[in-house]
Amino acid sequence: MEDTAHQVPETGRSRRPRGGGAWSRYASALRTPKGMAAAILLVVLIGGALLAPVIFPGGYDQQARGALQGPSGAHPLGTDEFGRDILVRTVYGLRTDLSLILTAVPVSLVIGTLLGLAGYVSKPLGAVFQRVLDIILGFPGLILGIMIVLVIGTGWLALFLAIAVAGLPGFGRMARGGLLSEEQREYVLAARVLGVKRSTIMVRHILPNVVDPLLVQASVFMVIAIFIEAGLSIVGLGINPPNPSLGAMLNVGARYVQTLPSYVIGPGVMLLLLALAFTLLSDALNQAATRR
Amino acid sequence: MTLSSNDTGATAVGTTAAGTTDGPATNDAATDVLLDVRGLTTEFHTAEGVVRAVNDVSFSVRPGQILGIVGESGSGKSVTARSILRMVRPPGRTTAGEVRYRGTDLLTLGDKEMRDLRGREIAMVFQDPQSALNPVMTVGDQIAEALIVHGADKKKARERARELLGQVGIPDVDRRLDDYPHQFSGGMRQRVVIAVALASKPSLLLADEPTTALDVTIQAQILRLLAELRDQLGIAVVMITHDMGVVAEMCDEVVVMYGGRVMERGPVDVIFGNPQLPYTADLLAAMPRLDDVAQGRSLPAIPGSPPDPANLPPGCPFQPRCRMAEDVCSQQVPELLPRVESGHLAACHVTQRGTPIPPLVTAAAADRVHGGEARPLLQITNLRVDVSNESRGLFRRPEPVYAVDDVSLTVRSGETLGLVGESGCGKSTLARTIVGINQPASGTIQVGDHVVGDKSGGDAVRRTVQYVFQDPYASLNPRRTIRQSLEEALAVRGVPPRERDAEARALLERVGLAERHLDRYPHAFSGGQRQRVGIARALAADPKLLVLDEPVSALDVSIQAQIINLLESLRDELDLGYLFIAHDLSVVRHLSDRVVVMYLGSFVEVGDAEAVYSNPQHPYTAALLASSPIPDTAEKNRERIVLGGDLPSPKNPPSGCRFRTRCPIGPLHHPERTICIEQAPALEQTETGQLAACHFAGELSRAGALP
Amino acid sequence: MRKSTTPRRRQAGVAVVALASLLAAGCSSAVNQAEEATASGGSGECQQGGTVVAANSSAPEVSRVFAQSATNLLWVRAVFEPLINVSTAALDDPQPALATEWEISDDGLSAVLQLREGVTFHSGRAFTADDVVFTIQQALDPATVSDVKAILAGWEVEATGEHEVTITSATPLTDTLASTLALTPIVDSESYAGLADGSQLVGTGPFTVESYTPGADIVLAKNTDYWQDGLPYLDRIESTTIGDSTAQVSSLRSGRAQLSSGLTVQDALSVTEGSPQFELLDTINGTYPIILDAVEDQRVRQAIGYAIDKDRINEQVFGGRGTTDGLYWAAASDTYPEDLAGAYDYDPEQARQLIEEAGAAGTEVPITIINLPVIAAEYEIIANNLTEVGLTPSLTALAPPDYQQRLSAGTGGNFLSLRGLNGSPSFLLQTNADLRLEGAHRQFDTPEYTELATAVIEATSPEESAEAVYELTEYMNEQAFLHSLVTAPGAAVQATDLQDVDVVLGGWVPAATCYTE
Amino acid sequence: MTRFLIRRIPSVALVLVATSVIAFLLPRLVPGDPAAVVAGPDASAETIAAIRTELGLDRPLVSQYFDWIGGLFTGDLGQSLRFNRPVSELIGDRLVSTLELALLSGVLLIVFGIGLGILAGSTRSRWARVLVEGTNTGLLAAPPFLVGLLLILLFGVAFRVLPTSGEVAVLDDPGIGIQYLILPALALALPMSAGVARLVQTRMLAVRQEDFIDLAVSKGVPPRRIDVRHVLRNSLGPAVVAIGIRFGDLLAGAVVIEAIFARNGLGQLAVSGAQSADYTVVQVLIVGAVFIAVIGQLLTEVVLAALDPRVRLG
Repeated sequence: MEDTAHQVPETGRSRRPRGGGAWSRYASALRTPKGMAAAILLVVLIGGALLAPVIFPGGYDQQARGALQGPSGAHPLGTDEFGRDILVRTVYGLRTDLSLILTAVPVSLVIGTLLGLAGYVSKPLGAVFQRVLDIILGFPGLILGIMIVLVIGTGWLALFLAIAVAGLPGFGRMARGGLLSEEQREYVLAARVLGVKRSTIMVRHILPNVVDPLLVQASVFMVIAIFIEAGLSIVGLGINPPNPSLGAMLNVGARYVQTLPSYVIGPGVMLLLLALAFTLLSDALNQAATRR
Repeated sequence: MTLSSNDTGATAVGTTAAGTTDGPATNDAATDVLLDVRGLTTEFHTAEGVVRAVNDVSFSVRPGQILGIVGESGSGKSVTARSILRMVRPPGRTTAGEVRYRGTDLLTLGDKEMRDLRGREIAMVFQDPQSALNPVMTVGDQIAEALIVHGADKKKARERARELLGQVGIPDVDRRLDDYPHQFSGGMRQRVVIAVALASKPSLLLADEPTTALDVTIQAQILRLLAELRDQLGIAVVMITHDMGVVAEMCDEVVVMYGGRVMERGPVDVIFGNPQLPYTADLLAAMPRLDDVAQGRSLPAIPGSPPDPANLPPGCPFQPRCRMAEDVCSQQVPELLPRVESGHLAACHVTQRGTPIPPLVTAAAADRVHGGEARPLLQITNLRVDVSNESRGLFRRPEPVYAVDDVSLTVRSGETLGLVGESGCGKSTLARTIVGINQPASGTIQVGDHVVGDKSGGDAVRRTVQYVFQDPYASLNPRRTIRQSLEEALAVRGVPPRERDAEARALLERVGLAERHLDRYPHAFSGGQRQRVGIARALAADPKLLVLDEPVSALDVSIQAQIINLLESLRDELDLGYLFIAHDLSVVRHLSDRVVVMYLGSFVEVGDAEAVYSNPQHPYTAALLASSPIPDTAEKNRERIVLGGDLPSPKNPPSGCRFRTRCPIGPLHHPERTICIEQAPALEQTETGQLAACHFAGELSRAGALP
Repeated sequence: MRKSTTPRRRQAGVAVVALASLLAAGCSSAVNQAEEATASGGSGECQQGGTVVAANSSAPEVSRVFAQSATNLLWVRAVFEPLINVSTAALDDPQPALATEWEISDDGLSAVLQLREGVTFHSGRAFTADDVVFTIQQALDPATVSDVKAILAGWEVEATGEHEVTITSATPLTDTLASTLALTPIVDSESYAGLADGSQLVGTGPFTVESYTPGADIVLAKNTDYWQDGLPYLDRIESTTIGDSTAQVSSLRSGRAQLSSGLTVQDALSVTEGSPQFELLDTINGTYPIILDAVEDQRVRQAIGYAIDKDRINEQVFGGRGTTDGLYWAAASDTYPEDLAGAYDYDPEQARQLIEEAGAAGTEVPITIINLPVIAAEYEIIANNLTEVGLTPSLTALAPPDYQQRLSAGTGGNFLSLRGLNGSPSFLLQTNADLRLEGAHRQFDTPEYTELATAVIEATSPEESAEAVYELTEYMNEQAFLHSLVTAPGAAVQATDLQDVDVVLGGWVPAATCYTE
Repeated sequence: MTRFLIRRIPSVALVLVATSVIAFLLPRLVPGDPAAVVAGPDASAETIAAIRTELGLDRPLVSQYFDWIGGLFTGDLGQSLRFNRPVSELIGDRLVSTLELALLSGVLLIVFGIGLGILAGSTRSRWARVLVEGTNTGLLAAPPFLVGLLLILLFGVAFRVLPTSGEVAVLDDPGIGIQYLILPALALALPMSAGVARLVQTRMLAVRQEDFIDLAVSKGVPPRRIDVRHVLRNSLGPAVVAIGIRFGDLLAGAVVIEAIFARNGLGQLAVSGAQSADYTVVQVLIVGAVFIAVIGQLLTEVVLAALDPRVRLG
């Protein structure tokens, strides 16, 4: 630290990302209170989901005659309409949700980013993709998801695609925005003047600086993806039974909200926690990305 | 824990200093002192610890006086100004001292009283007029607001706003009152900011680098305005600046700050004539000057860089860079003590004993190797660059906007061609077109034997021409270490991976950095060091020609000289050709063999540096030279040509001579000179040898003054 | 320094003002208003007047007036009346409607109906025998959706008087006449074109159509010229669509709706259980079979019959309101083969054994369903059961267009089906898509089946009929190409202060429905 | 401004044309046959075929497409396959319901979003900020339907003050209508407003760092006035953009909320249309929604221009 002189009192608004390795920055994001809370929540939730078959070796479809029983020692959240343990199904539902969002969102991130960066390869191509993304963005609410599910047929794959496609415009626009501003950065110009290959400039200089906001967006979109799953479940196009998902459970549980509130509370709280974890994570990442 | 021990030491000394430094200012009757600052200390509580940005600062201002506070970045000058108005941003806090305004200690006032006083008694002008005005409020409203919050009614406030705009020299007031800030040029905006500050007729104006963001000709306008205001309204001004030239021209007294402390203070002519602080003396010496012919000699430079306020050296803050430092300097903070001349105080252990400051020795520059036939490295012929960035509409082409309009130049190896002009004149566009960032609309750029734009030309150009950016921070990828940046450049040159490490070290050494810097990220460097890295990266491509786009203008004065010297020695050792672009005429003069003056996309004067500076043939050149402040109080009363108005937009350049709308000898002042409106002057040989594009070339130079 | 409350206060102020003005504007509370509509309670005398809000989970479809359709359950019999009404509770006891009496010849091949006089359409035109002829012609149009087209196709209908109609048929009418006519309501020839798009809905029923919003609701007003004196009691019926079950439940609880259909039994029970305000109402009887078109091995088909815990389905999906005899026929009919009931009672051991014999352990059993909550719930239990006995069920859940297209094209594979149980075995064998001989969705087809089914259809006497049904049922059990899992009445919810909510084939007949004091 | 709008026409038109093709093809890619829906569950293949012919579904796709587009230009949106009614009528019947909901939730979105944002961005008390931030984060993580369920529980079951099911047109009976509207609008607006609030807050904090705030302070402007006149107006841009994007959503996509609160709006029409392969309805709704989204974007830019003279005049 020879001289950070004009960083302490004089400048107030240089919001340039600070240098340093990417990992150390993300690690520092997790050291903030929000980041810490997000990390703990995620570890617990993902750990629970991964270990579900170990904790509940009986699986999620252990039907029995005792349907819709209230909470008890054997069934802390009671049983559902087929006599299955709601807690077990909630944890497996979490597993389904996580399996969806943790695969679909990254895929969406990658494809969306590629579409957004297409303008780097060819300007007309970039413009065309941008229009395509505009159209996807214009699609009303769940309708796109519904159409996708209807075309593919209900099930995990359809939900996966519905989520992945819905994320494209966000990632694509953000990547394009980042590309346009990064292209004007002096260090990119400097590399161009040096004669660095375009592909190298993209990989070395543009991508790493576009990635931060994209990761924040990915984290935000995780929450939206959870909502998409739930929304499609509510219109009856969710995961195929007997697989549980949080949205599908909420959809059914909502009917018993008076007689068996734990049927809604269990998956509802789980869904909130999951969404909360990613909301906090996005906040923490955002802070880390824009910290001066 | 060096920090805390250093801190306590400083505080202890500071307290005593506060007691003893009731210098001449407070000897005057209390009524005669408008503002009296004593022992002011402002700290920032950051994660890394407490940073004392302002440390035991004392000075006073009398009514109608202009006090300069000079210092480099991190010296605490701006925080001092903010502390006076209690506008330090969190986590900053003023922890000690008094700020007596007309006898009242502002630091003890209630929030409301303080608000009443802001603007009405003490007003402030900020550095950057681009950001100092609310973009969504009309300027009229912004001026009126300053009155309304102090109780004026709306109608009166608006009336006064109109009056004020007129007073600060904004033409066509009635129409412009309801314009928004973005509709004004930079200089006009600064006038608006000043109008806002003047609204409630304050007695004291705190001007925080009011002209730093402005061009020389505009700076001259604003400085003149401030001087007039003082003369007409009797307003006292505290002028915060880094520019010794501005101090010399404007101020009555000066306070020199370094490392958060006042190191020297006194009447301007005393300090400029007989500085008692090695720092002040060296700083004055290190500035390249318009008026001296430093060709062939490197600049006297202060080594090192200004200290980090978070990590001040023990004892005298300047001691690590001071050529006169003794043991005591690193042990004890020097007190600010009176010197021989009345009102002159300085804080230096060494000069306190009467030791004179020896003149700064300057190393003779290395011999320039460019003997014999210098080959032309770069030849530009009739270049035009279209910068209209509107995308092509479906039905129509956008109007072309030529930021560079029909220019030709040549740069030879070992030679520096200086390119000067104000912001917006197209000099950066020209530079960027040379290295291929912008595309020429017509004309040719020939590098060596290759023409830029040809398929074969690209690589050759890159190997021959490299670019050094103005902002070294922006031009280094914050995510990549210096090693990565350099090795990338070396890889492009085709250096095998095994040799890159050694090559990178050699490069760093060449620009005065050490091997240990290799694996650091840009943010860990000071501005000067970053610029060295930027130069090293450009050199990595082993170029013949460097395009230097304002390479020193973002740097502190004490650092500028280092970089200039570095550039100079590199040029001479490697036989490089430079296209050196700057708005600072003195820097250009020091480095350049030949000079090009650019105005609104065209060259108005081209010639040997010597000839152009001593005998400008184009009125614009003359005005530029006259507007540049000279850090010498003797020059205070020299004749000045202050250009009116602003640079016109290149979208819609004036007909005929492009300079005619501001020309002091053009149709504005000589209505009979219609030729200027009808016909664009060509660049032609003048009697003093250089080329100038003026129908009345040499007139201003001959007359020596304004009509 | 630390109070910058104004913007906040101002915001809050705005909100308060907005809320206040809103409450002032709405000093009549919507909640109260809704409650007032139902606030009566108790039982006893029928009251004149009142509005019933009837919520259905699917939107009215006017193109399906000639079909038994859940989507039209709560309005179609208010507007369109058939000649004969058949109560869902008593299939063997048809009641006169627009026909006052009817007589079937001994050979069962012809019938003479006397029509009610003094009946007018909502347009004011008098109802005559020609309208019957016209109606049946329309029902036979290829593009008309009619459940009983197969039967009507064999009929000759003749107006043998202004108020008399004679029907002659190729197959005996004994077991089919009532159900067929009950599902063919009389339409008005003058406005028939307007029926296609719902712009003109003219019948003879106790209510006239006040407004119809396609896909959403249909509002009915009292027909003051109704042929039955003193009827109807109600002034208005708002038959509205609430697709979401949660919303429908809350529409009942909040007092907005007094009648609701399309809920799953579980949902309906969640409203009615322990509630003095609501009770369950049985509607059309339905049977819920699984059709095993894609299981080649007869033993595996039988095994599936044993494997499925029908009682648990009944209990957990149908609230225990159905029967699980494993037969397709209505237990109330005279020809019901009681001995054969329960052949496939839950017996997983037996199932496993059969599967082992067939060497079919682990066989995939793909099952196609329509994406409805009840069917999906049914599937959950079936899948669980099949997994238990060593089969591997897999699901294709389809939206209606896909499901119905696949079934009609015979590409549904194994599927779960849901059919109204609207008549005698003979009637079902001619109309029901799982059973009928022509245009069936079931792919299983053998000469034996055709022969046995034809015997049922052509039987003229009750004895003959019973014997034919017995033999057919035996064959069906043995082949096990379909298993009827549960037979259950549709579950509607009615407010307890509504009286005489009668349901016949086709839907709710609101003529006598009234609020009680 | 008009020039700006005219300049956008080609790209808007391009998007709409592309959308119309997608909107036309996508529903037809869904397996299944609308005629089968019309025919009902018991229908035979012959009946379905007859209905197909009657609905004109056996004609070549290209001619179906151009008929539809041709109709659009003459104001004829086509006939619903399922209801055999003009699509315009189906939409018209629901438009008011959806508009009401969109408008009120739009207003709530603006009030809560910006209000909450201002609160978070201007409060100087640590605890207040933590509270507002917490609320905000909670709302961000809560999906609209969960909020909806909660509201139903709270107001429909626990305290029966507001109706939770159905609707009465506000135009017919303002007092009652608005009561029906409040809960769904809240459920729709609250979670969205958290996002808007976040934007306003972030922006306010950033604007607070601007030099012109210093200038205002140095003029002696009181903090409250600074918040309102200087910080706020410069902070609304991103929020306006977000609201602009969301408003399209509100209009066309409140599917779940409409379902939960038993409102017959366009969202429901779209869902049921999609599920019953009512191509003609779905394609119009999709094109309409994209059209509205495009208009929303343009409007956003207009509002931005109104807020920011640099956009307006520059």
